[in-house]
Amino acid sequence: MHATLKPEASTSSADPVLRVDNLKAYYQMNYFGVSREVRAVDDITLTIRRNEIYGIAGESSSGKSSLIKTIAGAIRPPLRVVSGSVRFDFDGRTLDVYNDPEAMKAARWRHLSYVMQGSMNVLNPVRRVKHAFHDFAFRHMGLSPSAFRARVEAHLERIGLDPQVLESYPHQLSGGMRQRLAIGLATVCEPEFIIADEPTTALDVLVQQDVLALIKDVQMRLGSSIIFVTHDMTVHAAIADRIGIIYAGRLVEEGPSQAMFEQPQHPYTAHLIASLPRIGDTTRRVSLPGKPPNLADPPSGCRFHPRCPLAIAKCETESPPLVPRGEGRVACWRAGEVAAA
Amino acid sequence: MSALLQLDHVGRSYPVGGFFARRQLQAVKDLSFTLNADRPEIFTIVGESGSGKTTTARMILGNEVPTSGVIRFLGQDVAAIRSRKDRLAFMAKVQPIFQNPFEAFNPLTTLDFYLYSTARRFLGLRTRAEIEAAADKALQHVGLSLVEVRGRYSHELSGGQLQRIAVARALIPSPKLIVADEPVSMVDASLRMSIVNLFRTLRDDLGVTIIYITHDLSTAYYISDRVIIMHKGDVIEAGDARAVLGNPSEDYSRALRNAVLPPDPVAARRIIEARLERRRAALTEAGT
Amino acid sequence: MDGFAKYLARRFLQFILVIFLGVSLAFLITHLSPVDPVEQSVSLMTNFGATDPRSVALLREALSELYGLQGSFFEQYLAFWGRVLHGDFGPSLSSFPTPVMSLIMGALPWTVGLLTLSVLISWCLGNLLGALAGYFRSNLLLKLSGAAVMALHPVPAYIVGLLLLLTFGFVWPVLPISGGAQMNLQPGFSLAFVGSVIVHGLLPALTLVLVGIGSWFISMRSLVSNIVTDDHVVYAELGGVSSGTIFSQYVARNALLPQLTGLALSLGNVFGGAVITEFLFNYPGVGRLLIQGIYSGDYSLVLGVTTMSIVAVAVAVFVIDLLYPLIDPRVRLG
Amino acid sequence: MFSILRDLLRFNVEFLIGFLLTGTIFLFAAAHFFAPYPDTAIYLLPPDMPPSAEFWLGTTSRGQDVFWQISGAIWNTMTFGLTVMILSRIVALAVGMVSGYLGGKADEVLMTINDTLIALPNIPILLLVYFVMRDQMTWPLLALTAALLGWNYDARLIRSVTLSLRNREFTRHAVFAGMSVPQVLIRQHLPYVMPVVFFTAMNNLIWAIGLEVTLSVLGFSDVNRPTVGGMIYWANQHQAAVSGIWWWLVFPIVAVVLLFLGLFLLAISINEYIDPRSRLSRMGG
Repeated sequence: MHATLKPEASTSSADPVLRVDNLKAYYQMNYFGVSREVRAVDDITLTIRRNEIYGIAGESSSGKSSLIKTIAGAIRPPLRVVSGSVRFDFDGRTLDVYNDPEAMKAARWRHLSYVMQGSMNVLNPVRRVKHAFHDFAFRHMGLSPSAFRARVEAHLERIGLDPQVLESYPHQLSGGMRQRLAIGLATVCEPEFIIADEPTTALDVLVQQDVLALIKDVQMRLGSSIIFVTHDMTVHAAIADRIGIIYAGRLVEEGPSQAMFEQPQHPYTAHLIASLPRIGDTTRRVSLPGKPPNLADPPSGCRFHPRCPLAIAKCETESPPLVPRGEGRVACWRAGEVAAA
Repeated sequence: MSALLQLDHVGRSYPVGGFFARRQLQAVKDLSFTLNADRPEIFTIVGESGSGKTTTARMILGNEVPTSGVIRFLGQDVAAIRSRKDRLAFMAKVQPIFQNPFEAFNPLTTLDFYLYSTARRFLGLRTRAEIEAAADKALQHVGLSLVEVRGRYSHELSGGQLQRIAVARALIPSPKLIVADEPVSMVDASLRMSIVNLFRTLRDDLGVTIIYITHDLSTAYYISDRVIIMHKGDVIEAGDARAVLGNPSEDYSRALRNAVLPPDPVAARRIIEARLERRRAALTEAGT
Repeated sequence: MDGFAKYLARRFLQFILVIFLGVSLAFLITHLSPVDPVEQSVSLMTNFGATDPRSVALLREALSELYGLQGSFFEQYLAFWGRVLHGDFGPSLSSFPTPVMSLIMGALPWTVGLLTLSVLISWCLGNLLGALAGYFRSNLLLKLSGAAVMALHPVPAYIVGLLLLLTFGFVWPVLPISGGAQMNLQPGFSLAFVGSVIVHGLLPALTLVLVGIGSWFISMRSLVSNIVTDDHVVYAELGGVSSGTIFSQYVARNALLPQLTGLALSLGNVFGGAVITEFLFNYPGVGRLLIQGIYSGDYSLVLGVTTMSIVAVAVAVFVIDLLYPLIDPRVRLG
Repeated sequence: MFSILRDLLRFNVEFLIGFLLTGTIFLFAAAHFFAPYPDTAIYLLPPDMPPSAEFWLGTTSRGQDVFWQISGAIWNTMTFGLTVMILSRIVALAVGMVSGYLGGKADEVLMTINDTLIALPNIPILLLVYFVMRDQMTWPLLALTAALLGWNYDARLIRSVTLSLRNREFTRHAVFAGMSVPQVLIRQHLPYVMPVVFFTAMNNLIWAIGLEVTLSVLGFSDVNRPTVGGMIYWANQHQAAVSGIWWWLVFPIVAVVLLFLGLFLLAISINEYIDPRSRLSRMGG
């Protein structure tokens, strides 16, 4: 019943599976009279197409994890959606995450699944791994328990895991194994959309390479779309079809990964790529001056202007809109003038 | 050619297991290298988690005692340094830099207190003006100033800035050796280079030898003079950084090197696709 | 299995140590006190006349032999252990000649019944209420019931018992406020007797439940409010798992682990509450026996009951410790 | 210090109620120093008088004014509770910090003894001590015994905090920054140890007061010294409940229950306030 091997990233299917429109989500806190508002996601609009791995890159306190939590509808106070919408398109039916909680809950794991960063302890420590598969996926499959078990075992075998692992407890497995299992769990219902939040960050480089190959293998087989979040640009280079760069709660550049690495449009993107050391090349790498913005009171105008080598007066007052440029989009008044890496 | 630091067949093992399954876990096995006193360098220890690199750092700093072999700093056995006076003398010459800046600074203590305490203890300064001057001088070395740090708490600054303050604090007693255990792994990529470049200026301008411990081969290649690659307590390969990391001779170090993803989509994708083919081949062969 | 065996060995060693230290403590307290128990008992006896010096000397001789006060300190200690292991504390002076041990054995089932019942109820109810209040934080009913339970928490058993006794004894006399069962009923498993035992046990059990439930509520609620933010719970919510399953299998089950250890640690205190409640409601358990022993100055009875309660609590703690690996695979499978 | 008090009063309702309750009862107890009659004097006043303008809370069958009796009783009960609390904190802190910081063998030995003492039933042992000491038993000795039985649960909590602090990176960093051991303990670690010490202290105080009430109600303490338990003991001796002198029983019970509630509310609210996590979030961390 498995989709035959899909062709390499078919960019032709333009119909989006996820539309995020002018999304704003803020942390609003009040402790003993001290109230603070952190604008973690500040008016972001993006679309993700079918059968595509969309990389989201951003540094600490850029708001990227708040963005995907908001997209996944997994937000708890003090994080709150202030305005904008998140809409998925599953089987031709549009699902608005924040206006249709029932449909959203039904879609979880059937159409939309999640791989978390701390995958080391996402499995319930006091129960065998098989219970996780049962709790997450059984209700979607419409199979008898034994048929369901056979389906899960076949799925695990296909991704190179020994089905016997279902009988063990999480503490008996290595970190790498638990991460592969989390990926197995997230793909067992063959969902159309998978959100992966820094899935390889905590892994050693050898294990990381294998897990990335596993993710790519499963994505090609299922033709599902993946949001892949990490601060590590080299991982984006290896796996992402398109990349979105987040800075201070805003999308500053978006485009196909190869074009972006060869000809970055936004000075921040250019710097991110230029600052990566390469084996075999010892030319001096330089850091950005200043410090990452404080989302509680972000800089005026373009939020990158205090650290931007190309900043002009206009950058301090007006925030540049995200406009199409080449195959992607960029938000910078001097987009064309960025020196190649 | 007097030795600044000499590790002579150093080993460290821990008792593991219950009553019946008593066995020794060998964290570090037979490690030897020497750092030259009059030739400051950046000596890098590369290894994945569980390779023994952090245990080695703790032994050099005197926080753990080797179960075999001996570590000598300027000829003196580090493990034998017991009295408070000797410990202080040792710490004046050997300073650490920790992995997570947000853990290294107590969130409830102001950052300047660390600088003042180091100046007061190791430089014997008494008046407030002298202490603040020493702190400010050290901060200048790392491109900061006391004004930006006085009265601030760790959550008000970024990881990169905190790590620079940590380096400044370590410089106050003008140490001979700095042991940096994964100093940049928690720092954003855009700020990482400022810390790594800093190590180079410390070596060249202040003549400080730096032991740089990391799992990231790219920064190791970029900054190190010499390197040793460790795996499960063993030294797999050692030598000049460019030679060893450029084209490693041992299998493990070659696998490690090939797993490093270059920041170039074409090359990086080729590595992942090659791995994917190997995965599928292994499955079909296991499947038949 | 290595982890499990190690856990068992450690717990059994702890159990033996508790018995050893507890019994030695009881021995030390009685033998290091400046007051000589024999003189105390003799003065008690002689103030009803019978001051003939010879019989007093004979009495003193008999008593010191009875109380095991002959020989050196260490010999007394060994003799004491001999008696504890044989379960022989000599006859009780206040209800002569019945041996202390048979009095204890007669009273122990009452205490064990009352305690097991009330501890189970307060543990389960307190944990359930606390878990619900921790998980559904905004639910008003849970907040109110939580506040009520917490208000009772600091109040000691005697005060709660006294309030219940006053209300059910005078204001709304529906329940018996004294004794273990109807006086005239033949003890046995007849319906009437068992019914009467249950009715008489209601107030003491209610007291112990009201006193005990608060601590379980508070600890469970704070445990659950921490676990709710754990990765595996957030992940289950992301997985669309039903909140009923999340609450029971992901949150409560993990929160129960420390609560079971907490149960073992709390038995020492809970037993104290039972002693007071039994005396207040004249409930024929070991606690009432102890207090009556103190009032009547019956030295061997008091020593016997204290020692046996130390042993009983140690056994209960050990049993609960054995349950722990059953619900925590990390301990069971090393 | 006052800014903290102002914050707590304004934003934390539990603290407000707890502060008011404990405050009034404390003042009420302190008033006993100005009592018109000596605490221990009996048969001074007409017995069994119901509450009236002259005797606000009525008089007892032993001719004592209930109002001043309760005032003196609360004071003595609280002094007993505070003594037990302070003594047990000393032992708990010592054991908790030594085994937390030294670790290794010392930690193992101390914690084994600790777990053994936890498993012992406190009240039977206390009763045994009373029975053996009989009239030599004075309240300071009882306080010492209670303190020696009341520290072990808290020692384990303190140990877990100190153990985690010893292994935190900022501790090693402080040592390399030349800070002496006392400097590290007081300046770096105290803010983290304080909450657990404070919270366990309040719980111990409540436990000790409950213990005193329980023992003296049974007559197992110096019953001539007015305590809350002592009052209830004498009320029972004179069959107050049966003979309708309800005020002799009800007012002391109400007073001590209010004291318990006040202390408990204070404990919860202050613990939440000084917890490093909430303090950090107030600093915007």
